[in-house]
Amino acid sequence: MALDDTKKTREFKVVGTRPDRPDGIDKVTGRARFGADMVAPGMLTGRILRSPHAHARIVRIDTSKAEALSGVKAVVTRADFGEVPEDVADVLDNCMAGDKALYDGHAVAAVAASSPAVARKALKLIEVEYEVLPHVTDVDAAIKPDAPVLHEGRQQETVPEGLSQNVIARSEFGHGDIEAGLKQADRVVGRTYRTAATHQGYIEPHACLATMGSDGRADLWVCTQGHYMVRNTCAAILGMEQGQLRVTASEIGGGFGGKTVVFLEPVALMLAKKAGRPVKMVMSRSEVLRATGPTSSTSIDVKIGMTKDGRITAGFAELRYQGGAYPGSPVDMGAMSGFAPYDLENVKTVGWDVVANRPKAAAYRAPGAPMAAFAIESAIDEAAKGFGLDPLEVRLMNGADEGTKASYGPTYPAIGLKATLEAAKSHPHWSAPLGENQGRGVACGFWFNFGGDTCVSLNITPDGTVTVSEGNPDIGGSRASMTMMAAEELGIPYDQVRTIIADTGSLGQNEVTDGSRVTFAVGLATIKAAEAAKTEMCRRAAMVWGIDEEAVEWEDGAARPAGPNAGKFPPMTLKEIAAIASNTGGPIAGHHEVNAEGAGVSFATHMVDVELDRDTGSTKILRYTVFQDAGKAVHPSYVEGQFQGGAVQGIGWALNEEYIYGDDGILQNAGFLDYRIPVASDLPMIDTVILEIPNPGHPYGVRGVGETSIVPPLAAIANAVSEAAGVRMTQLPMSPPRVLAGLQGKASA
Amino acid sequence: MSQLHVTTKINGDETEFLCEAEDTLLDVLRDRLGLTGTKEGCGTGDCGACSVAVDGRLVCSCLMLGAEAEGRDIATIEGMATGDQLHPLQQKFIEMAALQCGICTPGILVAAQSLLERNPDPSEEEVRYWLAGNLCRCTGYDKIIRAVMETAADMRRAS
Amino acid sequence: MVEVLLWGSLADQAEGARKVEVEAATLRELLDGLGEKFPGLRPELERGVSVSIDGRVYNDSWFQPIAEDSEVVLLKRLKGG
Amino acid sequence: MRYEAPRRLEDAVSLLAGQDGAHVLAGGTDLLVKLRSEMIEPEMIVDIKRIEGMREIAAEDGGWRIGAAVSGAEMGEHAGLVADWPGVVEAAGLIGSTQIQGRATLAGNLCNASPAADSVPAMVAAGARVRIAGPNGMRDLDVIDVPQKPGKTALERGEFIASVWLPARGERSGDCYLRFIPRTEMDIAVVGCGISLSLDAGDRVTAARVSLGAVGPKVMLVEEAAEAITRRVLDEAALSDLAAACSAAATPIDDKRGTIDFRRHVAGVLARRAAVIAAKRAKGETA
Repeated sequence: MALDDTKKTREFKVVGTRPDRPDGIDKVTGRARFGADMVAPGMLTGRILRSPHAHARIVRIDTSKAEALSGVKAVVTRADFGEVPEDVADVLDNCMAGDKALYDGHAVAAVAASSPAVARKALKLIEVEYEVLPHVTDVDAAIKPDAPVLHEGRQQETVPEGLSQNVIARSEFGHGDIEAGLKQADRVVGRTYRTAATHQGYIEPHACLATMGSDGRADLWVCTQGHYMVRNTCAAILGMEQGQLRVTASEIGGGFGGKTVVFLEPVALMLAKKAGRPVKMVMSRSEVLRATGPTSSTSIDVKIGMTKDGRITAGFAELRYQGGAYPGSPVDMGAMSGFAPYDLENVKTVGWDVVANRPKAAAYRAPGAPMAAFAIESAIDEAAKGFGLDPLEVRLMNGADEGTKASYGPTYPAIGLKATLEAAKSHPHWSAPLGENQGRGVACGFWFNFGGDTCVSLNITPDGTVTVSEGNPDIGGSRASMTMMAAEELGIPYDQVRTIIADTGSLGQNEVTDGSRVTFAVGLATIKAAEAAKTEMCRRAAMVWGIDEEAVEWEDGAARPAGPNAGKFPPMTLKEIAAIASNTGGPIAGHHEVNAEGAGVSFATHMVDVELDRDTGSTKILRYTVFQDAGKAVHPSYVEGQFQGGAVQGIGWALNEEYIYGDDGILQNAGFLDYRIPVASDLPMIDTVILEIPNPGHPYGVRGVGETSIVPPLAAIANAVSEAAGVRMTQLPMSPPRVLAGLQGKASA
Repeated sequence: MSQLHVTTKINGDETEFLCEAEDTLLDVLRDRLGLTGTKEGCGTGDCGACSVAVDGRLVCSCLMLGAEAEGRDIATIEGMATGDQLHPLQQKFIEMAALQCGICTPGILVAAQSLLERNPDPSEEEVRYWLAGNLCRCTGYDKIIRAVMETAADMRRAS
Repeated sequence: MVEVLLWGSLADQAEGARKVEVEAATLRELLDGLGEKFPGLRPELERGVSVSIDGRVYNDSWFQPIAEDSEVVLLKRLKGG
Repeated sequence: MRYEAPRRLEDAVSLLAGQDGAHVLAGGTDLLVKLRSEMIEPEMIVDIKRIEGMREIAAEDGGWRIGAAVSGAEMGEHAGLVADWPGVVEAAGLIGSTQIQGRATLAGNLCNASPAADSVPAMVAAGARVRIAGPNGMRDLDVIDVPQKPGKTALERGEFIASVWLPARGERSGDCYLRFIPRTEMDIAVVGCGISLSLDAGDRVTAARVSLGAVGPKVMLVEEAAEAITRRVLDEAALSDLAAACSAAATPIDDKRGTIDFRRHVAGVLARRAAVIAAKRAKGETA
């Protein structure tokens, strides 16, 4: 349970400073080992054969020629996998197609061979007979009753009669009376907004190295956001007991939610099992884009009712998200988070989860929220400017605060939304002059943040240095934060502690690194583990001094006698206690296992200036400032890094990134040439302002910050471009052709 | 199919290897010579994670055949530090948190070193355009650009 | 008795009421109670839900105490990225 | 697949002539992408970089002869070339990234025969010619005649480009290459425009060549556009006639990188801007 005796008012010695990260030297010298950097003796190369069709029944797979090719050691198809539990059925089907290939790039077979060249030849020898079916890739088309159907019988009870089977679920949130609210409004802004599917864009393709013995015991080395999730999912798919599979997390080359699921791992293990040799699988960039987990493309209707003085009388949104070929788009979280920054009397959101012939959507940083914020914040901005009101003032007037009933239900505790808006108003950026063809946009954003299962083990070595083992892969510098929190709690210097990411054999179950949970939940467990170690060290000191345990307390890195009858003993430092550990009972450690709940939400306001080239429609980002509440910034540089990284992913999403499917349902831009993420020369510096409104649920007041930073940019940039262009942009990406069409007055682009 | 025998110099060391004609220099560095510091992010010259210097010229090692290395002088990330003495860029990147996941860092460091060899006093824009071929998805580039420019300033002061 | 706020579309499965009453002192009793009293909610409960208790969100802690006057809100299962 | 790195021109020719599915390797920045994606499965690669002269830039007849293996980066570091043909040098310097420009060559960019090749419109505007080595000796060809349609060139079996020749730059003349891409770097040109022109003492255009890329099956020389500005001062009227002529001549397609309307419109915009820069350079002003 989260500790309630808040320590937020204390003076921090280590937390809040900017030490060098412990894994820095390996990463700048090239020694750090990522997914594709591991090799094993006798290792084979695994490759996957992927469907060239967007939708097709798999009539027959003939692997005989491939198996006959010299150098081929194993071939796997869905027939090699048995029945699996219901909660991993879709995961298996996505890793290896069953009776149907559901999207361009869907895996249908795999080989393991003695060399990459042999593996490539073997794939060409596998004969697959497809019965090509009609396909659908657009979310609004997939809903129509006559649309090609992907699944039978997956529609949930929440969906009214008469809609396509592709409509999986409907959900509705909010409170009050929308119709009444709309009537009170002096003006209603009503528009439809559309966003294209985007990919997390991590630079490291998926990779793993699997080994399985005939005794059924297996090892897996993999780049992932959660190696415990990989263990449990792979064990379920392969019908193994979890304890038989040990998964080691490599360094991870970016994830952003896209590596919170499995793609290659069950197939690599099956190949390794059949071949009796280790199998390494590394995806190509084109495989990553065609067949991993981009986020949803969306179609969203919004209505905002506003009075002349800027009060929002009604907020309505209907959100349609396609989550790829399987149920489970993040529409609910979009529907719940869209109006979360606001204190509304009448708010209603309706979410539709739809399937289409596209890769199965995985989480992408605050999944579902950026698209909802794009639509809702754009409509609020348009309504405010329609009355000539200041967009920051209107957001402040309607902003949520402590005691506000959130649009998704609960009443807020202390939150930082208004603080970010006030900080934005007083920042020089807000009052800086704008030139010709330039526009300034603002938008707010929110994310829930999570806790989840967490285990940390802290050990005192004989010479008094400290090792911390945690189970959450470190993407953005969390090993530094854990080292800082352990050092802070133990009262010793930062460089006396080393944090590592332990494999699944060394700790209990850990939730994936996602939901901006790591600094919150793993930090909490690290602090509790350090406290447990302090308690034991105080007990050892008490033994030596021959006094009662209760009469010893820990202060500034040493055990000290405390209380009236404790006696006068010089303090015993951590190093002194460690040196006599084996004399006083044995090695000293502290560990903590918890399902950390009660993570604090995090709000942000983003502000951006753009300049349009009216002849070509291209948009240049001139200035960008992020204002976000971090509760307590443990390592400010890495908090700033989360703000900057989220903002720039938002810039790519707003201006250039999109999944482009042809009429044939085939992905046309499966590479970094035409899937255009921002490059260094596209951008200005990204200025950041960290606000600290403590989260009562964490000993140091920490809130997760990793995800909120991607929520506001889509809307902030759309608001800026719309102002500069003088026409409301309602479709992402705001590519030059679209902006040019808008400038040429061809309706709102 | 006979393999090619190639003699070259990597990070100052005479090096020989065998490779297939279609192996790229990146394949050779990683799979035959165990120098896994150079990374593959795309295999098509669009991400820069495989950047190396060949005879002092910054190139993508995924778009060069291993066979072309014959007689060349190749510098990879593994050669950037001298012993335990980090290159000023490597040190500055750590100090300024100019990396998060680190997969793009080797390529960016090699590219930035190549820039500072040619231009000891680059403007922000010059740094940004020189590094435009090195994609980073975590940092938004801000701290990377600042780290390169501060290192340039330090090196100018030191020289 | 504890008052539980359901989200919009869930009310249809609980005889149309947005607010329902359940006898519960812990999270587990709350979820079991809802399932018994309103069988229509079972599919959604089985798919997994989150519960906000006094402004903080819980997913699994069966024995998280709930006071009579706690604000209890049922939420769709929250997962991150 | 065999890899050969001949030292002499004749050996390269005989290797290429004697083998089906033989491909030339200079910079390799297009060839290796096709090789890895299995768009091509060559029997043999002939690397021409070790052939004498391939990596030289030499003055010739007032112009410059550029070896087929000279990279865009090397061109950018050659003062004479930059002074005479800044447009051609900036075109080669725009291809891909710094890393790509460290390898990519004019001949390679030309022989890839992509309608959107960056260096080709600039070379066409400059009136460049290539020297082709082959089984029947050397022959020269205008750059515009090398690409025939996407992916197909006029080169015969056993032939490869040995060098590119840029003519002497006349008095008071300047060239410029501009392209439109959605980002600021790294993209394939959605539209490309190369202009080379000469001015008389009164700043009237005495001669001009206007070339467009990515708006047709191959890079085009737009006579009407040159006509529109010849014998005129580059005022607003002349520039809008130039833009109109380019938009009219463009025959673009809709594809993942741009629409027909967009490409037509932007062809005119780029032509206008490129002409202004070329004129500044002709007058010796830095542009």
